[in-house]
Amino acid sequence: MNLKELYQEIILDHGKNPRNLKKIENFNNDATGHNPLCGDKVHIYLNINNNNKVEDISFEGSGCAISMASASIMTDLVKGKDETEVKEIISDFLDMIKEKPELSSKNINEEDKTKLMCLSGVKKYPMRVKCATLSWHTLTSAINNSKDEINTEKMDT
Amino acid sequence: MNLKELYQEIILDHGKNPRNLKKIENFNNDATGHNPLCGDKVHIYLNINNNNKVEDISFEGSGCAISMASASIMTDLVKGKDETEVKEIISDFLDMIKEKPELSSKNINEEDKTKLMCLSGVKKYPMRVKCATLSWHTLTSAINNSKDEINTEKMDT
Amino acid sequence: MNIDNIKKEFPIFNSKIHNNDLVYLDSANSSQKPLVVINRIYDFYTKEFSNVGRSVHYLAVAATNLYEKTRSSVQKYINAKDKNEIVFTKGATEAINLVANTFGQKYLKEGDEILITELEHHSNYVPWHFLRKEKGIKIKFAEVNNDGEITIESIEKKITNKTKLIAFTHLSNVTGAILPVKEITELAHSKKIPVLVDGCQSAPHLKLDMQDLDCDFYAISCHKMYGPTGLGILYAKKKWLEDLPPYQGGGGMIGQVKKDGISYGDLPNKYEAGTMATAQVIAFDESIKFLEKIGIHNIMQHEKQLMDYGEEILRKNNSVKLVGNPKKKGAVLSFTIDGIHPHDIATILDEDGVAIRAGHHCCQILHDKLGLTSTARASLGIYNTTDDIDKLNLSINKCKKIFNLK
Amino acid sequence: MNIDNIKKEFPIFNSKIHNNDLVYLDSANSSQKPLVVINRIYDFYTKEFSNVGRSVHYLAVAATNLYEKTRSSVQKYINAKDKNEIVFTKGATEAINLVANTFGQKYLKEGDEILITELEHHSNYVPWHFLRKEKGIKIKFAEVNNDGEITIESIEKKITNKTKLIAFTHLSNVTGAILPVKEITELAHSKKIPVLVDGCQSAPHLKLDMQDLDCDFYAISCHKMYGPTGLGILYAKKKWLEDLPPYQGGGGMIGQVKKDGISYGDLPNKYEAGTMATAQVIAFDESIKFLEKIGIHNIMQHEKQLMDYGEEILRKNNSVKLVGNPKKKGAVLSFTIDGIHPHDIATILDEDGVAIRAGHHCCQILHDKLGLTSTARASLGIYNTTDDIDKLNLSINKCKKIFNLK
Ligand SMILES: Cc1ncc(COP(=O)(O)O)c(C=O)c1O
Ligand SMILES: Cc1ncc(COP(=O)(O)O)c(C=O)c1O
Repeated sequence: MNLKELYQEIILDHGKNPRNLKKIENFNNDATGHNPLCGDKVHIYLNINNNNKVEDISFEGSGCAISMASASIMTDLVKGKDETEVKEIISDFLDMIKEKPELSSKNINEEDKTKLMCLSGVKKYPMRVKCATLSWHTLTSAINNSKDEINTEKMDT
Repeated sequence: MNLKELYQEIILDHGKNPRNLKKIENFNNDATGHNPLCGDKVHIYLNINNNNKVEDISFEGSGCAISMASASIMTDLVKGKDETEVKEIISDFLDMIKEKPELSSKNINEEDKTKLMCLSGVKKYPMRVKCATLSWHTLTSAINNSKDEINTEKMDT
Repeated sequence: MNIDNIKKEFPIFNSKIHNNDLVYLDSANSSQKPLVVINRIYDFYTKEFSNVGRSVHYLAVAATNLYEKTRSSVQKYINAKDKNEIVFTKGATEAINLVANTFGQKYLKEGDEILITELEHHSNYVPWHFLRKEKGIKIKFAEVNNDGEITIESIEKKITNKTKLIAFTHLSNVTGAILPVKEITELAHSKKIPVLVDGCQSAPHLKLDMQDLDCDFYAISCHKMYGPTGLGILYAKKKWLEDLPPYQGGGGMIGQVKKDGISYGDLPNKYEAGTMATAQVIAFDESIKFLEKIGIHNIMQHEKQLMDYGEEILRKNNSVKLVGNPKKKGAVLSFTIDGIHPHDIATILDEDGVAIRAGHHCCQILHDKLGLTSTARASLGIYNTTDDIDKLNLSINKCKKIFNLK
Repeated sequence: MNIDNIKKEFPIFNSKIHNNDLVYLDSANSSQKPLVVINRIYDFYTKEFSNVGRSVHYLAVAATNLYEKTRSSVQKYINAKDKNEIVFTKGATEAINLVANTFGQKYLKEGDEILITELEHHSNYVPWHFLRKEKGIKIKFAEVNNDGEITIESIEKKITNKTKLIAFTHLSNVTGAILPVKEITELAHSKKIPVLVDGCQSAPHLKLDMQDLDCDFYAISCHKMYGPTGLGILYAKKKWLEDLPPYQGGGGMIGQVKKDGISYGDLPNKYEAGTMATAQVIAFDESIKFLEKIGIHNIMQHEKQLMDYGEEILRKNNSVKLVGNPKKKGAVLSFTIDGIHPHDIATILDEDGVAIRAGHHCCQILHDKLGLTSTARASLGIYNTTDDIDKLNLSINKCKKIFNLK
């Protein structure tokens, strides 16, 4: 049954107890995202060090289990990775959510892949895809430090 | 067949050779009417003498056979009548076109009644009723010397 | 027609959703259509179609008469004084934009105030916001109380001598609060302020009597009233329609057209530019007939029972919180569940065929005030039954189970 | 699908008019609808109805996908670059009003000029007239020549350094003249002037290629294109839709809504405020499919043959005068008969089931120029045949007989 795939334990856990849900003090990049259809919002804070590495990352926001879990897993995952790796991971994830059956990035270990694949249940729920991708698009703009607000309507998800 | 009733000889004759189609010199009242749906226009000129009698009347305009015949017969008919009589005739005619089977005015002789009844063929053509009544409504405003243009859309025909 | 088995008049309920019967609780968004309305559209297109008002041939004349017949039916149904006070629009949104635009053009200048409420749908705020940007007017918000109501006092408090119009909803699409339209209008008129009522949510559920309410403008969405999509109604007092400038320009709304000037047509043509939604207007006559056959009193009674039942059931359900607690309430049950986001609720309910809406319901101002980004909303139509409410409740319990709530 | 017996796809032709077969020659006013379109509306309402875009339940998601599918079909059919360049409106009239209003707001000031033509429908004049009154702009008219054409020279002559936009019809609904859109657009763009094309009459009859025409705006009426009433399309280049302000305000077109400000949604939402004509949009996909199945080249060929035949027959008929004689002409045969007013012609033809239109066809400026108050117009659709033309001619002869003409 599809619902079980969508609301797996990992999603419920991250949705309920999201990791990195706070505003870090020493962020040097940030961006906000907004889904006008449902009102969901996310604010991503990044600390990128001199070696272009994600030293720290956190987020604030409210949203459904899917979007909170997605932001939570994402922030856990990219911590410690460098910018190019992160960008590659983002595009791998978005490709997977859009069409590809699997993740193929070398920059994600197996355990994290399993976690991310838990989000693939949304593929059967087209209206919910935006929930899963909002934080990822917002991360892209945080990295690019583009101060524009990300509006999921505009996005190619 | 309905068409024969609509386009009787009298109508065709008056439509083709409308009586009183000119601008009289010495008019003291006048009014214009316009049917925005088809673009038909009529301008009525009245000379009312000191005894409130229609000394002379004419019209200018363009329109279908029905509207030209109606204006032609009407102008012939009211010439020489006094204002109250004319108003009574107008309302009798409009009542007939709207719903009453016959004309009942004492101020119209039998020959003229026969002529007017030729216009009753439009009853079966609701979209053409306006053609038959435009000049009559315009005559009302000429008598009242109200300078407003009569727009058949507004009228209760 | 008996309201207790009215569902069978709506063919949609023969459809299966994920193999379940459809439990349609999204009527505040748009109602389902009875077969008579659908058939009328079909018959009109297959046997009678023509554009209205412009040609003198048989089909055109017949269509024009049918079109105007709906106008008369609407006039009667809402008890307007004159049939030319009924203007067909593409929706309630257009109806409100029409008023904001034309009233704004003629009567508003910098510093003037429009008074709306915190309950308003974006459709009754954004058009006024345009005037704020263009003309520098101010928008004041009457405040919603803790029960999700707007009282006459909350309106009165915000009226100043700059208030040029008061615009508010008759029935909130989130809290279900029914506003005292007649009293607010009386108050407004005593200060010579005209009143616009957003009747989107009230029109399908309440008795409509324009002459009694005495408001100046009333906006209706036909698709929420068991009618076709793409159609709305603006009721406006004749004096306003005569007084205000036209809104859209085009065919049919003109008198004479010259290179250096234009005169406009008479009512209602002046406000119906271009080819209108002919088939939809003609079919809407069937919606009105359908509602008349059931009878508005039966509708109100039926829906009141449902509302009472629904409120009782949901109140009893642990973790479920109703949004708003207005004394007079209609047709809308908005709620939240602690620990489950409304989007997740809607998705899980949908799996059982229970269709509700989750989101801000085009009322972000109200949601901000309530400190919520989103709510779940079950909204009722004449076809709903207590059985639907029971199914809603069962599915809510399923949500709770999935999310490990009690 | 074979165009020669396409009539049978249109159920209206089973109807009798005054006991005669319907000879429908009023397609320029509105076209008849093929059964596939009517059935789609029926099926959507009976089995699939929901409002689009707002809810996450099954029916809403399905409806939203169907709605967006039509947008993609339209994009493909008119060869637009991007699907978000397609905005659904209530008609071509609204589409033009949308552009006039938003372009006017942002770019026009006193003394600026809009260049239109003497051929224009009121829908492409009145919206500009509003700006003349509000902003003091000027409206210039490119002159029609004796053949009822607008040449590129007549446009060029009226362009000044104050010309801010050129708006003209693709195909005249009175003379049938087809304007050189691509050349006019090239000329205009060479002077940095944007171009709006009123495509109402061309859309059902000509190949549409927005990228080739390169115009900035193109307005279409779906009800003239074998689609439902109450629906139109504005094509606009993305840069304009991004650049111009919104038109109507309401649900669905917003981003964030706060008490002190509003951000707007992305394309195409920004221009689709309120509940749209959902069923009509979804059904219009069938109109497009229907047209694609027949093939635009077959349509053009068929209609060209009919036009040639019709012109020949009418020219041969004593007392009949064709209105206009453009070298490139489509789908419209306007005429007068010396001694019979067009209204009388239309009434007499109607008795034989021959439906034409009489009047100024919302082109008073052109009629003034022609020194006529009114013309008779037979306009063609894909379902017409040479037999229809013959019947038209026979009925014209009947008119002449009634009026004792030779
Ligand atoms: C050339 C032209 N432009 C504009 C329009 C207006 O289209 P609509 O009435 O569908 O808005 C029409 C049709 O009446 C037309 O023929
Ligand atoms: C209270 C209220 N006002 C206005 C609207 C807008 O109506 P429409 O979308 O039909 O234009 C709605 C419906 O969405 C509504 O619920």
